[in-house]
Amino acid sequence: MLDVLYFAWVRERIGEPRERIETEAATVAELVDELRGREARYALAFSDLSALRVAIDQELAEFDSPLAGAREVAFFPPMTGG
Amino acid sequence: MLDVLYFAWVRERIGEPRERIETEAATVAELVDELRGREARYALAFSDLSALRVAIDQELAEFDSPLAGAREVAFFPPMTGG
Amino acid sequence: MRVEVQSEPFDPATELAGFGAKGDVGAIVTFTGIVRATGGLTGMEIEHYPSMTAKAIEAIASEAVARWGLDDCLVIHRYGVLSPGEQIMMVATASRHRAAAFEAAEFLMDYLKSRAPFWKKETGPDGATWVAAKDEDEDALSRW
Amino acid sequence: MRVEVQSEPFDPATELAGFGAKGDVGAIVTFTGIVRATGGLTGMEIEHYPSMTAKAIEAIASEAVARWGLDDCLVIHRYGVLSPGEQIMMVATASRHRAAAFEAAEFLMDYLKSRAPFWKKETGPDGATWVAAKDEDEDALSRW
Repeated sequence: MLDVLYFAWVRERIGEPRERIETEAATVAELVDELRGREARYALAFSDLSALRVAIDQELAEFDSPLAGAREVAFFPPMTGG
Repeated sequence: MLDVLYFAWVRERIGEPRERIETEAATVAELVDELRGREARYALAFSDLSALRVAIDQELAEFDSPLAGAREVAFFPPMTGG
Repeated sequence: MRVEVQSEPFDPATELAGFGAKGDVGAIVTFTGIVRATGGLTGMEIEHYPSMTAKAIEAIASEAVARWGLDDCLVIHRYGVLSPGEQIMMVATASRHRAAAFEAAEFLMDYLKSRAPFWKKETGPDGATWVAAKDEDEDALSRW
Repeated sequence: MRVEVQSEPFDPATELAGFGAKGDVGAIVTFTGIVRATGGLTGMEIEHYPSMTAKAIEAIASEAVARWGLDDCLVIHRYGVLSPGEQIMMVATASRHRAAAFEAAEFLMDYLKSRAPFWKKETGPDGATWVAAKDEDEDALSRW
């Protein structure tokens, strides 16, 4: 089981801030493909990966990063702090 | 008549912070030559012009700057503000 | 080193009391970011990733401390609803020399902008919109 | 824009009250310079050229305001006898964007260092010596 979190407009498109997902995905990209296949709102949220960033267990990661051992994955747009 | 001011170690070598000088010097460099000829303490203070800066009427100037119309000339080492 | 992530306003003078008092500090640089009223902006909401935010900022601040040998480093960043004129965040750096204090503060700002998990949403005459990251913000990281 | 040349200590928080409150300011940068105790330094005396000092600083600050379109600019510089840990001077810049605020503050510091008529004399275990200007301080001006 994986906690999947969404922030900013990704959260708004998905319609919820977090969910628990049962997945066998080996990488972030495989997880994204699974999610895209679920419903239109996921396909919309993940339509352009270049506009997205991902963190695994609160550390920035890449879309080809492995998910082995991960407890939490978060998707969000490029950060705008400062 | 010209007010001539000295700061920092230039002041210490000359032995006074300011004096009024009657001079016909056309440039700062000519004034320096006049002063050097006066006494050893001036020769010492002005021995290395590359270690000195000059201001005419409170504006930074050069040693070849003309003195026409000047009321105040100041000699000092490179500044160390900040 | 101190990192604060909070919704409440902060008072820079209070936060800076005693900052850089240890060590042989010759230079303190501070940066304060303020909500602008540009284009009729009436409000800003900052979302963040609570379990990641402090950790990400601490990593950035630790790198600044190590790289520039800072004597002290402070980062405060707010989230939640803010109005124009309000302070969003501040950083402070204390060092022996001014170049290090300036560079470290700029480094912190560049990294907080693109690597700390905050997202700004602005409310203005045309409704609410997420602030887009700028290519130049990402490019700014390459100088470090 | 405000320039103060004084022998008295100053309180940065008091001096910055209301700073950058006008205009559409998004970024405030401050720099504070402090007397260090390096090498057993026990005191510092700063001499200046009273009739030139404020004028020279105002010219430098005006150039910074014009060049970076600053919304506000503050320079405070002390002279006289100071002890380790005391604040020597501060600059503050207010701008819409952070790059301008940082650059203008660094410009001010570089110019105040080499173009404002102050001379520092340090007292330490070997007596009192005039601080020598560094070539790098002069070189720093060439980047502007």
